[in-house]
Amino acid sequence: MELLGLYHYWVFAVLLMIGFYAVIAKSNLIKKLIGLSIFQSAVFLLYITMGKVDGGTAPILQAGVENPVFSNPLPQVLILTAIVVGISTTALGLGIVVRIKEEYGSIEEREIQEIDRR
Amino acid sequence: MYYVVTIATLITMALALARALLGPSVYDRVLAANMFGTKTVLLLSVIAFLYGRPDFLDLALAYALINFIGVLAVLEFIRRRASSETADNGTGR
Amino acid sequence: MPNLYTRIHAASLTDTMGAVLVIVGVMLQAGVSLAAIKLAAILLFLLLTSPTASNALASAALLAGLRPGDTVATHEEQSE
Amino acid sequence: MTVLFGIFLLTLMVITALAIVHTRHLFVAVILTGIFSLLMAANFFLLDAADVALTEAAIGAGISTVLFLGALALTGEHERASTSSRLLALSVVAVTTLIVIYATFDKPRFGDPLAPVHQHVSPWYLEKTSEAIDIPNVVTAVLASFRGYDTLGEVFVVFTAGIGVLFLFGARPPQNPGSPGKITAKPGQGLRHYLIPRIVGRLLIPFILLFGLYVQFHGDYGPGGGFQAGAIIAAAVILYALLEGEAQALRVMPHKLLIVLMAGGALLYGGVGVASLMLGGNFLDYSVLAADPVVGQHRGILLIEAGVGITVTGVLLSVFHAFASRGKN
Repeated sequence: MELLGLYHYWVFAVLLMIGFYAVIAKSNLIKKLIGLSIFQSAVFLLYITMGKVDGGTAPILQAGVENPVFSNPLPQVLILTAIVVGISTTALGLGIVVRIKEEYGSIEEREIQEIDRR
Repeated sequence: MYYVVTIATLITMALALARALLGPSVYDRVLAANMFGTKTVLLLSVIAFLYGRPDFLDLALAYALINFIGVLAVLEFIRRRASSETADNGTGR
Repeated sequence: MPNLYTRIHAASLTDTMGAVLVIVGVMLQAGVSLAAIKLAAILLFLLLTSPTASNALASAALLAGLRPGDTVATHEEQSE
Repeated sequence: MTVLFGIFLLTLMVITALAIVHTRHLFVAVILTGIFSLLMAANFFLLDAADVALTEAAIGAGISTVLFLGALALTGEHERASTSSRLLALSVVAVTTLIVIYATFDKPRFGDPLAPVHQHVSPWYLEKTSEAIDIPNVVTAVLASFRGYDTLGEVFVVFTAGIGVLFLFGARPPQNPGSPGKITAKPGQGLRHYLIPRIVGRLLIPFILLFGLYVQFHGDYGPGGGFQAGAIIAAAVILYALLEGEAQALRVMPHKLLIVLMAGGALLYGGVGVASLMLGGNFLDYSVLAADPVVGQHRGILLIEAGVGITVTGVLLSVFHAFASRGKN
């Protein structure tokens, strides 16, 4: 049970590295962006996991409940805004990829580098 | 009792995920994703009761309303691709 | 299941019948409350959207040239 | 028991992520990303983060799929076989994974109420919210009032990203330098000929808009707030654009209006800060906005959440139209 308590963190590590692998090993720029968003989700998961308290409930006060235990609201606030910022920055990245496609005719990193060398 | 429903829904989700991973065609995966969305709605509504916070049904409602946009986007994507292909054929390429 | 269209049939069964059963079950637990109304809304929207999504998906597949008669759907391989 | 559910969902998530990275068909990867986002939202919900799950629902279910598909339509959906040194990358990743996992052994056990995270400011937030702000949703209180600067920064980041996309697509595509008027002159048909999706979709749009407004203004009491509402309202308009074609959607909400929305929301947020300065308080200290500090807080939160919602709607819609109208010529 002691080890099961760390499972969430392990999943965080594995997801982080799956995303990282896509960023460094894949040549396709869109695939890199998808990897980046997996990476991002892993970080979100870490924060939210840290905010959880045993037997707690979501930090929305209820009338008529005696001595409620709440999970930590602070990581939730940080991640809530980060999700929206994440989609905006992903959109910006996709915009850059589309422009690269228009200028170079390719979104494969390798081919773009070859064109640049010429 | 909620536990049984949750477990059943989780198993259905796992089966849908299996279809999404196996394919074979793209549309099978879209189908699985759509089914997965419905199952998530059910899972969220059951868990809201499991946690004793039925005010969180808003989440399930959000999914029930929004899920559908993804499939329509796929339809539009394929329609656009198909029409650009026929346009290419029309110009003799 | 030989191809996509038969699988759509199976999936839409769980999408509608399954959803009705689960949501009605939870509604009975909720009793007459705001939650029951929200559940009714969820059920209504699910019953509207899931069949429509199945329909949209089937027409997308048909548009992309996936014929109902094909026993092995190899469209993905073809397009590569 | 719910911990076991969480573990099951997390395992499914890892499998999905592996499949996303493995597939060479980008279209499939985008669909699987949708499933990944659903799993993520379910997990957030299990971890007591209802607000975050709602945000993930609003963003991940519709908008992110739509944006990725829009980009795929412009770039092509197949990935070349990668020839780069996969072994090197794999070994780097494996070593790093092991190091991170080793580091997790020092972390407090999952759900430990005595973990350092829960000792610093959070108890203070939970304690003071009912007293100083008097709204039930502590997340909204922290987001909008206690950490208002932070959120202001985030709103400006979203705004800047939106401007960035508009700048990038401001240049004409190099191969056919047509005038911008031509793009809207050839209207996208959308899904007009698909009767069933169209009718059901049109039926749903008012409900989605209504739900978006509900999330916006109910954010003080339940899960919700400006970020989620902005995404939901943007999703409704995107649905309209998918059904009726972009040209029609742009006629309803023209580009100029979207830009005004983008800037107006951010200005409204900043304006509330300046107004509180003028009234003798600190920047973004809403207590001075009314005679009673608690009423002032309510008023301030309402205004800045509205600002956030307006900006998010404007940015997401501008970005969507930028991608969608690009493929027309």
